Amino acid sequence: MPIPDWLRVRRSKNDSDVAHWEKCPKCGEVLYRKELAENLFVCPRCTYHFRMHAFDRVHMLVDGDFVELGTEIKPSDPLHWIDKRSYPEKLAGDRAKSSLSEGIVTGFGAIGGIEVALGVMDFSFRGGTMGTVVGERIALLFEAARDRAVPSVIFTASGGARMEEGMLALMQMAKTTLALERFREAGNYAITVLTDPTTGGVSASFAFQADVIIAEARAAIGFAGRRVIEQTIRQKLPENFQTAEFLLEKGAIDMVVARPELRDTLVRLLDYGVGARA
Amino acid sequence: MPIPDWLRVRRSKNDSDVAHWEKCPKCGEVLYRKELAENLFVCPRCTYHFRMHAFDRVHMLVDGDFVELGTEIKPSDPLHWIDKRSYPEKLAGDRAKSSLSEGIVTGFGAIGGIEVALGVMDFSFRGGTMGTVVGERIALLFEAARDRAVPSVIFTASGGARMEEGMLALMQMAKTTLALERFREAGNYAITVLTDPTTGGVSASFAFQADVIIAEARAAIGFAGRRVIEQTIRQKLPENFQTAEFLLEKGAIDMVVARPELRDTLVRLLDYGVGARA
Amino acid sequence: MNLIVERENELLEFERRIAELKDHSRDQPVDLSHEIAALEAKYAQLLHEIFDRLSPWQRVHMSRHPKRPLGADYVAALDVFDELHGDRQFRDDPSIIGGFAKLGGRRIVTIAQEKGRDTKEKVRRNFGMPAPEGYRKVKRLIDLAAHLGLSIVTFVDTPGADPGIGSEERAQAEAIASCLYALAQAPVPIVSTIIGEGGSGGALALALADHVVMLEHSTYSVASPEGCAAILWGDASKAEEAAERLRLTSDDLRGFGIVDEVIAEPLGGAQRDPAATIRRVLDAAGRALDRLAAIPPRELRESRYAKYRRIGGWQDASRSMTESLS
Amino acid sequence: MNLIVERENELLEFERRIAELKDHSRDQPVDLSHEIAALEAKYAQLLHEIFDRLSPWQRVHMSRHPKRPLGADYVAALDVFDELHGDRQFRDDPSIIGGFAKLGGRRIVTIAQEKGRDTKEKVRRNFGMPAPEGYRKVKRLIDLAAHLGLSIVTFVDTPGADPGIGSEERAQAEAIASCLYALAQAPVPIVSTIIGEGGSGGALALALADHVVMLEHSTYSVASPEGCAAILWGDASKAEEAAERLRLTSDDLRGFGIVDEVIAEPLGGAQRDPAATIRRVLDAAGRALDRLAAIPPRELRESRYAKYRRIGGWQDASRSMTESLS
Ligand SMILES: [Zn+2]
Ligand SMILES: [Zn+2]
Repeated sequence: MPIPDWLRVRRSKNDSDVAHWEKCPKCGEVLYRKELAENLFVCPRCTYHFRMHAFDRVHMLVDGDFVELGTEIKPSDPLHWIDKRSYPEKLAGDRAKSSLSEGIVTGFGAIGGIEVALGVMDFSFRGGTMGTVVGERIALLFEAARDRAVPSVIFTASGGARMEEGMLALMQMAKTTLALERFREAGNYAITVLTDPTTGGVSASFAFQADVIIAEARAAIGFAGRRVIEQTIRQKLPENFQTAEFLLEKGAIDMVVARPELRDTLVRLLDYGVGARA
Repeated sequence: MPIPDWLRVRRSKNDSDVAHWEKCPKCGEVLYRKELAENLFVCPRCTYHFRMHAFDRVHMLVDGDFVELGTEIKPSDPLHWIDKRSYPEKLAGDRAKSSLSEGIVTGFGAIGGIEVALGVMDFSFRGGTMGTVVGERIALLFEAARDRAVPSVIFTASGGARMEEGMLALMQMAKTTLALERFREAGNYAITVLTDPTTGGVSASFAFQADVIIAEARAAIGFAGRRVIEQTIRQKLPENFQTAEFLLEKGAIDMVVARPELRDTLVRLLDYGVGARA
Repeated sequence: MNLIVERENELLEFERRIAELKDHSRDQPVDLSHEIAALEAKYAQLLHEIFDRLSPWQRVHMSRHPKRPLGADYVAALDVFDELHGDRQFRDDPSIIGGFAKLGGRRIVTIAQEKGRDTKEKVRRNFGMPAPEGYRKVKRLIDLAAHLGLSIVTFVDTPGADPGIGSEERAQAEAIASCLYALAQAPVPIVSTIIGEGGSGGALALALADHVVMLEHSTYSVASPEGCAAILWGDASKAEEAAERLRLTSDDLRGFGIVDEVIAEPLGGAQRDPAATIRRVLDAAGRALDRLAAIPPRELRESRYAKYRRIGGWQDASRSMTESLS
Repeated sequence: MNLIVERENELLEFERRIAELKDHSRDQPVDLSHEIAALEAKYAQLLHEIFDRLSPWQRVHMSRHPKRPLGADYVAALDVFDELHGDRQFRDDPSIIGGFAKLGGRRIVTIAQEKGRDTKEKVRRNFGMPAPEGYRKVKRLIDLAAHLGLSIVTFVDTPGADPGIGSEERAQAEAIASCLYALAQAPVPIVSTIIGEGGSGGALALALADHVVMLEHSTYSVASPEGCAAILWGDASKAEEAAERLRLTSDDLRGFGIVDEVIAEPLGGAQRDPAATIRRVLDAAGRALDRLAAIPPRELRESRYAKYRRIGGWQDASRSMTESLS
């Protein structure tokens, strides 16, 4: 089969056009990008988890080839949106800086030998907001996964619904939930991996109705954004509020996993679903 | 058809062998038993709800005839129990004072023209505790109701599982829940009416898994008994703790109904289920 | 200050003057009929001036009008209503009113968001912002309707889901998601009516439906104009512009296929004739139920799925065309 | 003070003296083999004296023995264990440990009650008394197993459900009932093991099963002997008599058909050889799963229903006979 898009993308990303150094926002350590990538974008000094590029995630997870799905679904500008910039400008900018066609990459691949329908959202594209393309790609993924009777694994990273697409974006909450419901009703197994940050319309739809919900260490997760809450209650929130660890204590999620253990954990969890539709 | 047992019972109960006067435990008013009965055993002065005899309940609820079920199921003494008195002595005593064969009366009748499977527990028989007879009669009721595709209405009044029957009594929690599950799975409609008091193994099994759960005004409802809790936390509990009104606020029940409105409320609620298995 | 109420005050001024003149002419022989007629003409003109073409921003204010009929008013107008309380687990949330009801002789389960009218009620109802236990009550009632085969009619009017600490601690996201999931599953007809503010996900949790009815001057938005302006313009005062951009009006949404039916309001808004407005909404819901009741559950769920599946605004390169928006 | 621990101290005294003599005989030429043999004989005799025939009351203490293997010990002995947390709504209850696991190569969902070993853990685990959120975690895991078609294995060890104010406020009764309902519904094999204290409804919530395994010296009772004595005798000191009456031992319950299989413990109790005891329990569970896995879901639920349907102790006048108890 042809070289998957994401490989091509990775090549270009490893070129000199990409900054060679990154500074850890937590401990300030200056890290050589190549080594950081080899360390799964976890700071070797303080274990800070950098946000990851969707294709780096795919690369970190799938055994061999990844067959991408839904690439033909591309954003338009249904509301002819403009605020400080026009929506098309924003999209063009995000495409350039992220080398992604939209906020989620979906497709099929094997993780530890188990074929899965994989979706990975990328915060660097419109803050991972869910617009009609993200919603459509997720729906297509669940439908294809249902046809093939394979489990779904979706990595979320999202600021919520995409305002530049207005109510059409909000409706993706309904669409993705309907697709998940139909997928699960057929006896399939859905896993959500909440990564930093996941809020709003994504956490409040398909993400929190999966069979198993895991979160990456220290990821910020919730419904309302931290700022909104602080404005509402007019007081500062505790440091750990809305962290993965906080949610675990509150019973909202199944487990918190540090990135280095993430792939192996997924392989183990996926294995329990092997008999699901047998 | 023959005069139903409970009518016969009521006759005898209206005889002179029954006290003619009752004192309201709340306001102290002395009430003529006959008028009290006509007032549904609600104190005309302070609206205190007296605990009711199972057959008085049946009488207050059913339109015409009530066909009793499960009368052939009678208590034995599987554990050969004896504490201060032997279990058979206690049973004999309760039979005499309550003119009931056991802690629940079950059967079929119409309420406001709608046929229902009706179960009424009576606190005056072993504190309404659920032993093997109560469990068996409830299971038989759900099974018969399932066969006839009619809704169930069960009035609970119980101190929990009957200790004199040990684990055989506890197992009735499982049996009644299994029977309810099978009844509901067939598309039927289950209503529970919690009356004073309902705790332990009855509240923690079939009672709290009904489609609609209503409680009589000021009824004490909970899992653990008030005394047990006070001993555990070593402090007095607030007056309204575990009252029907408290549970309503806590979201545990659908509504609180004063006895004079109870029958009409049931008729209205039952009507919504008329199409259930159509 | 509510923009609509401001304009209504101008009208009140006219009404006062017209009334005065009429009194006057009664007491004295002088004929003021001309002046009165003139004033009434100006009044009617102004009325149309103000209300014939409301801007999105004005509609936002209309949807928040202090006298606009609220969820409880609609529920009270149903033939019968038997309220059911609670989530069975934590607390009964007064911002959600739900239970059994009858509409046009049909047995239904109804669920409404209620903001509260006076200050005391507003506080008790948390201004119509449900907490997780509120959404869990909603889910429970949806499941109850599904079990008994009853149609569901909802009334949507909320600034949004409650954004408090406690709500986050009790998994607000999970609670809202569970409502969407239950509505996706329910094999019974679902009709939702947007009667005031349709505040984002907190509104959608009651509005994933086979038929969505929206009042002319209600709004339904991915975010409040104020919030959107603060985030995208970094300037909350840009709310009016945001309101324009968000396409949150009934005609916009009808065009997108998100709303299936728009109900006209009296000139000046629902609050000018609440009874008639409520009646119209209930009649529309009743008509929709009549139609949906005839559809077998399997097909009903299929078409519900297909309806939302279609809603979009992307390009499908493979089909080299843009998905139509209606 | 735990009655069993008291008797164990007598044994420790012997063990100490035997050890002394052995040291002694090593240092000096004197031959103490006779004395040692004699002591060892007495030791063995005492061991049997104490443990051969334990009274119900002694078994109650054995089931609460401070060194008795706990739920977490059994879970740790499974081939694999991946813990899943939370009720998705309110709080993760540490008194319930649950998740995916493997037993004899078979994929399962396991759920255990955990009392905690040291004081700090005891407090964190609330002494093995689950709150409503604990039972809601149980229900969620049962539903997960049902959805994925995984067998369920539970480990029961609790003094009872938490009787605190908060637990009543969050509807403890509903939470326990929801577990029973979920177990009644689950179309997958369910094996429950009573490994310590089977405390009334709080234990049954994890023990409505196709196959119930019970350790020889575990207890499973409608009420704690202390509680029963306080209520029926009005005198908590009558606990020992209550323990006799309640028929809470493994042999009693096997006789009633409430327990399907009893696992022998080492002489002196499970704490004398935890590894072997745990192994025996897990093997029994594994054997049961092998048998149950062959039964089609529909039949499985039928026989589960029939099994509990039979359990009783009433007279059926129409059949003029007493229902057999096993
Ligand atoms: Zn660092
Ligand atoms: Zn009184």
